[in-house]
Amino acid sequence: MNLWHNFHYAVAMVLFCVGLYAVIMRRNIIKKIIGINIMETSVFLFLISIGYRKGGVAPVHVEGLDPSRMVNPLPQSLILTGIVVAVSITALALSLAILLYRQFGTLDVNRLFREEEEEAG
Amino acid sequence: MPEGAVRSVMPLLPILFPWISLLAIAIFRRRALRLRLWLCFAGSALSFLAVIVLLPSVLDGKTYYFKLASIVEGLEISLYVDTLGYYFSLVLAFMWMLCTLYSISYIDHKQNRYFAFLAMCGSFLIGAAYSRNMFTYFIFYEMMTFGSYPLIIHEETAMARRAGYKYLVYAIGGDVLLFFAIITNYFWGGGNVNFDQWGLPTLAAASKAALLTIFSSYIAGFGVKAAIMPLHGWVPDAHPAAPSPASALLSGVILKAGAFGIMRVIFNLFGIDLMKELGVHWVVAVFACITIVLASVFALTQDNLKRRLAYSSIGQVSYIILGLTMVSRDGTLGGIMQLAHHALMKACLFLCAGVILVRTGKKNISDMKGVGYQLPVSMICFSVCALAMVGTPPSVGFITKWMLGSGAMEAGLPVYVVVLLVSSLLNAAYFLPIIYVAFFRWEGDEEGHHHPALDFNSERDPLMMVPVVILALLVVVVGIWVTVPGFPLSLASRVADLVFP
Amino acid sequence: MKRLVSLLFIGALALLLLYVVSKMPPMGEPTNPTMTHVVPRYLEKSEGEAHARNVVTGVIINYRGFDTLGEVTVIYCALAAVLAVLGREKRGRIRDYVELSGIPSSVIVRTMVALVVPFIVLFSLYVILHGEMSPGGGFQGGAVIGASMIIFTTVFGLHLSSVKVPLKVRAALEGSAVITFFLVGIAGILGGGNFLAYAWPRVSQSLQPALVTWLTVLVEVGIGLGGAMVFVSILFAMVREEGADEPLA
Amino acid sequence: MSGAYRHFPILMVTIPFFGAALLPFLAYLRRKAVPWASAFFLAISGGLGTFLVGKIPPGGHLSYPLGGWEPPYGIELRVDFSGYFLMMAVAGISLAAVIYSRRYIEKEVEGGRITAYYVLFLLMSASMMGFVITGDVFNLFVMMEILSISSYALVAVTGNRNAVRAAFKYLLMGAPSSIMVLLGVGLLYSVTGTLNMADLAARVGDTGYREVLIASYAILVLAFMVKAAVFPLHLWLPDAHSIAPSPISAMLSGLVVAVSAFAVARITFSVFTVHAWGLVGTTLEALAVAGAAAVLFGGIMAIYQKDFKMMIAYSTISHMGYVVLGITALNPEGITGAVYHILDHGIAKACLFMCAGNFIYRKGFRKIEQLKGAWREMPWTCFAFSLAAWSIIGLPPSAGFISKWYLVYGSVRAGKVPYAVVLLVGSILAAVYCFRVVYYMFFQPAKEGDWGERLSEAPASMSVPTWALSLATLFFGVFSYLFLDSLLKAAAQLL
Amino acid sequence: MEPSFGALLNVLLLSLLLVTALLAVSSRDLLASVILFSAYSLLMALMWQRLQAPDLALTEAAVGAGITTVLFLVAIFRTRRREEE
Repeated sequence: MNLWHNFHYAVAMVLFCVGLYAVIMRRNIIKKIIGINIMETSVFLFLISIGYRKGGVAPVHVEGLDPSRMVNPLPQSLILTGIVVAVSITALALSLAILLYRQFGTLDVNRLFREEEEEAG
Repeated sequence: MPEGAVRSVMPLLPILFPWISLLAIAIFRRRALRLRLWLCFAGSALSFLAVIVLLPSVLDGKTYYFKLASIVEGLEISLYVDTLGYYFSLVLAFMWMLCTLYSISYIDHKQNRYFAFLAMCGSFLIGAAYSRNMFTYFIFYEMMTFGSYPLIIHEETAMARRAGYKYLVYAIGGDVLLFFAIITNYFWGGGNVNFDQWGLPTLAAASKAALLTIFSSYIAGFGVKAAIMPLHGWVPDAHPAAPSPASALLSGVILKAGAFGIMRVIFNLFGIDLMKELGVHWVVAVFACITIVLASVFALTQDNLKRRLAYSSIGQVSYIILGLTMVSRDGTLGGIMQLAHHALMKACLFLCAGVILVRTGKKNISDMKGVGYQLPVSMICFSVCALAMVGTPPSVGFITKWMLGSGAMEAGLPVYVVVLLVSSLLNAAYFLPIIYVAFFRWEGDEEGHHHPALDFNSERDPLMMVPVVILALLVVVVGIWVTVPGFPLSLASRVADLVFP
Repeated sequence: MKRLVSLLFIGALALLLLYVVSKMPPMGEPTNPTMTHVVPRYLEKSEGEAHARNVVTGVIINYRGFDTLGEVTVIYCALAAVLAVLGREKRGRIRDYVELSGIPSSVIVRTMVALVVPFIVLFSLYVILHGEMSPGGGFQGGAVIGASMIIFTTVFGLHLSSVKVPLKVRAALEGSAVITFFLVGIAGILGGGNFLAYAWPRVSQSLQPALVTWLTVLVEVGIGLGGAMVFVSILFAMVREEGADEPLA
Repeated sequence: MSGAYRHFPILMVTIPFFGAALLPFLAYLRRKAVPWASAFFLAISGGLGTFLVGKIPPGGHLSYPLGGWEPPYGIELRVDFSGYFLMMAVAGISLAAVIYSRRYIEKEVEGGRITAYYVLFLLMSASMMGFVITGDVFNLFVMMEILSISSYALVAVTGNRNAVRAAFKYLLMGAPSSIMVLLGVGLLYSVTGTLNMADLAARVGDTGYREVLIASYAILVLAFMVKAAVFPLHLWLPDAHSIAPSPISAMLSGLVVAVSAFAVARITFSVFTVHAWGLVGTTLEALAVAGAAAVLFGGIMAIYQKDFKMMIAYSTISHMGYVVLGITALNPEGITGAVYHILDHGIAKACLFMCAGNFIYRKGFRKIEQLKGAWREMPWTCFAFSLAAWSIIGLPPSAGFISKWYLVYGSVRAGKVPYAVVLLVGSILAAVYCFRVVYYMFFQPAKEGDWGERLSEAPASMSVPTWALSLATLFFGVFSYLFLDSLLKAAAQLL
Repeated sequence: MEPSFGALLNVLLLSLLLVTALLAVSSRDLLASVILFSAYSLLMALMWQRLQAPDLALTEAAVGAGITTVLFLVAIFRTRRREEE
């Protein structure tokens, strides 16, 4: 049973679900976007924890440091890309939110999509 | 490449010639109507010529092969002229030429659309006849199916639209079944659906359930086109709705494409032996018998002439199916011959119906009193063909029925003879009243007026009369000089010899 | 009902994920597959091969350079996306009738910001250029520049910012990250290697370390400039109100 | 493997990136040149691709280690024949769509956003090319993100309120699925320690962490199902695809969802190879059921649509089901069918959307009812529509027939006859919804005032791409034999 | 993991992360959510520093806590601050 040992992972997964909860259940668009961000950072946390090594040090070469003590640099470089992706999606989503508000005067998805049904019907 | 075949472009020519029509239409568009239509006819005539030049060598037993494309190993689009395919192509190219000729003066609006699709369908049908394998056959067959849709709804009346819709529904259903059949056949037949041999040896290894699936899907798929009951629903609507030459082709050729497909399945894919072993041919035969009898009964109740003829076609095409599933040499021979014979008779009947419609505007039989005096030539031709349908000697109809009867006896199943006899009686029952109404009734006959004088004025249009007369003559001539090389018997007996060595 | 189903779904997903976590290799053990397979080479050889003391930078710029090309393309794409959604100002400046923060900025704040911003920019330059030795790098530096511009904008308003960083400059520099990266990649091909090869086979062995270092710096600078401009442009696009463009004076 | 051509795949991907980065500056100098420049960059990209004809060994692949770092250490491009085939499809269809865009976009998109439109368009096409040939799972994620972000924005580019709403819906489903891809990649990495597909394939077999692998596969498939709009997760598609500007609908429907479906194949065959199928069987079966449901659901919904772009969009859902069924058949024929279907569905769907765009451009019509008698005014568009519909239904000799043949054959060979039947029913449904439109166009009299007698075709820069695509459906049907052998070999290689 | 000061700190950080995330998601005041999210990002940056990822910590502090937060704030000022009923 590695669950207690892997509590970093576990917290990351729980955060993932918290984010998903916000995306699915919260009606406000900004909340949904925050949810997306939480999901993203939780996955980053998960990946970085995977790269962690007990008693490790940051992967920067310094005189007299044994490379085998360093933590895994690969997830870190992946996450750097991931962060950029996250901020890009956030920027786009917020722009869309601004535009939606301009056009519909609401940020509540229920109202947005209720109106859609009315238009269709 | 099939064994002993000659690689040659000859099979390609009759497929390409009809496209002259499309070229002509594309070039002239709305100008030079007569020239345009004559060019369309030239296309079909050249196509027929290209078919007929092959006759001597096919009678010698030569086969031709031409590869269009090879999709992957074992699956190619290629043409192959064997006796059976040649036989079908000869019939249909001939019919196509005559009907195109007839259409020139019959079709009076939207000629471009009509002739373009007419030519395309002809080309595809010849391609289907010359297909080397089921895959190629399906491709041509499918294109032909959808290409004939504009022919059916040409008049664009509400009835034609409904008929076209029904046609499409049936056709798509049938084609999907067929597609499924071909794929399963390809899979269980070891990646081979070629017509080179008389029965795929690889197919025999498949399980019985698989074989049954394949066989029944094939029969049902082609059965839609061949109008085996209960899959005939589109026929009685499509025929009256379409212009007469198109109905002639529907009955004479397009229905036969289904029957021809069944021939290919039984002869070339399964082979007679495997079909016998499978032991379901009698089920198909029973369906065919039911169709033969019921269609004739339905025909009796129709007042619309073309509708009656349509039901008659449904019954007559099932003769072919019956002949094939008798599993006897004479039965097979009869079935194959019926393909050509029925085409001659029924096309003539429909073209006559077209003449009546154009000249008198009458559609229903009850209105046709005295038509025989207004249109003597057409009605004589009509009567000749009607009698031939009943099976009166000397005519092609008699030959077919004789052969089928003999086949039934050979197979030891006299019950089929009874079916044939009942059907002949019913045929007589629905054809003779037409002749009676046309010649022995006239306006005012009950008041004792003398019959009107014969009037040849309405039949001056040679474009319409020539095909009618040629077909009626052939019905008799072929019935008398049966054994002339090139007439159906010569080719059909070659096929039968190959199937029953 | 719908809520209940969603909640159940999320709960079930959480339980499943926790179950998976319990089956995962224990965190931090040196024997994990992640520690033994590809990584040792990065750790041991990056200094010699990628000429970066910071292994993360080595991996980002060198070993997995194409990911980073993708990364800068993503951020560039985000800019294009924001502009496609919100539109961009016309040539000229953005009129300033939008007060971004509700707080009236005092003289102290103004002076402080005016004093601090140059230092932030300087710091970010350090972050960019020092990326191969210490934590940091092009993107981080770019982000810091972007943040400094944001502070400037909040205090001095959009109008002045759009004068300081005019459209002309941004339009030219937004793509600089992608362009630099692409050109460096092409140079790799011309230098006889594959796309994005830094150590050109056609160059003699002795020059290669310097080459790699300089190319890395070049790429970092490109990323930094491009990233900063992209952030500034995104911010301008989002802050700008519709029709708030001032024609070119 | 030597020679300059081995650099071409990466150049095909990066040259449009580069072009996209140049566009804003170009727009600053000379705005009129932007559409031409984008077409130029895509044409170079496609032109480079044509040099690769015959260079990819059938049944093998071209491996290109980026930066010269040999595979598991660096990123590898892995161009096998199916990847190359799809890359060329992307290049060709994108080129047609970008040419089509010039006139169409002028009308629908406000001037200041046109540059952004083309930038996004280039990024979208190029990232799709990268997406299909990359040999690294994280790189797959990066390419997918470029693709997704540009797609979200392109849906909203008109600024029309419905469009913005549709784009947001798309983003709301797309972004979590992207994150799930990253999560799946992370799980995969945690038990194998590598990101390279070939290396992963070698290592997934003998790792002891079954549950983690199953979870990662399921998560990846689920995420790509959202992107590919496979049935229960399709909710975003109809709105997004029908409201987007027509060339974008063409790209989204024809390519974007299809390459996402291809990613499922990539994950299944290049990462979890035959050896690991014991792990992923259940997921695959669930996927197949979803695919079958998609075929039927999409087809039936398409029949009931009144708006023709909506109808085409639902048809896409149905066809993604085809692709999924091809992949889950797990045999070379099924995969070949799926890949070929991605191509021919892409061409035909793009053509359909362009025809729809022509009607919208000329008349502003969106309802199927309004197409009655359309052929009098726009005969060529109507003919192109019919040809493309022919391929969508899968009638010979169009390309759709070939792929349908392989899909059904693949299902039969896998012993999954019910799925074969579903595929056939799907084509019946396709026939129903396509014929309705074709019937209205050609055989129904026009409603008063809808259509006149005078010919008014769309401008040449729109008609020509439309026609080119509709003829391409025929070309790839008639000349399918040029590609199928290699595709089959490539597929057999995957297994 | 044996109970040590480091582990305890990690647990504390992680629980704070959970708390801030839940608060950010559940608060009805969007501005409060955003600020909480900013705090969450900062905590995340700290956590990553604890996991020996200084590059990422720097990035997250600049991008997650900085730029993303500002973008959220801009969006809120452009729209409305309170969630609708």
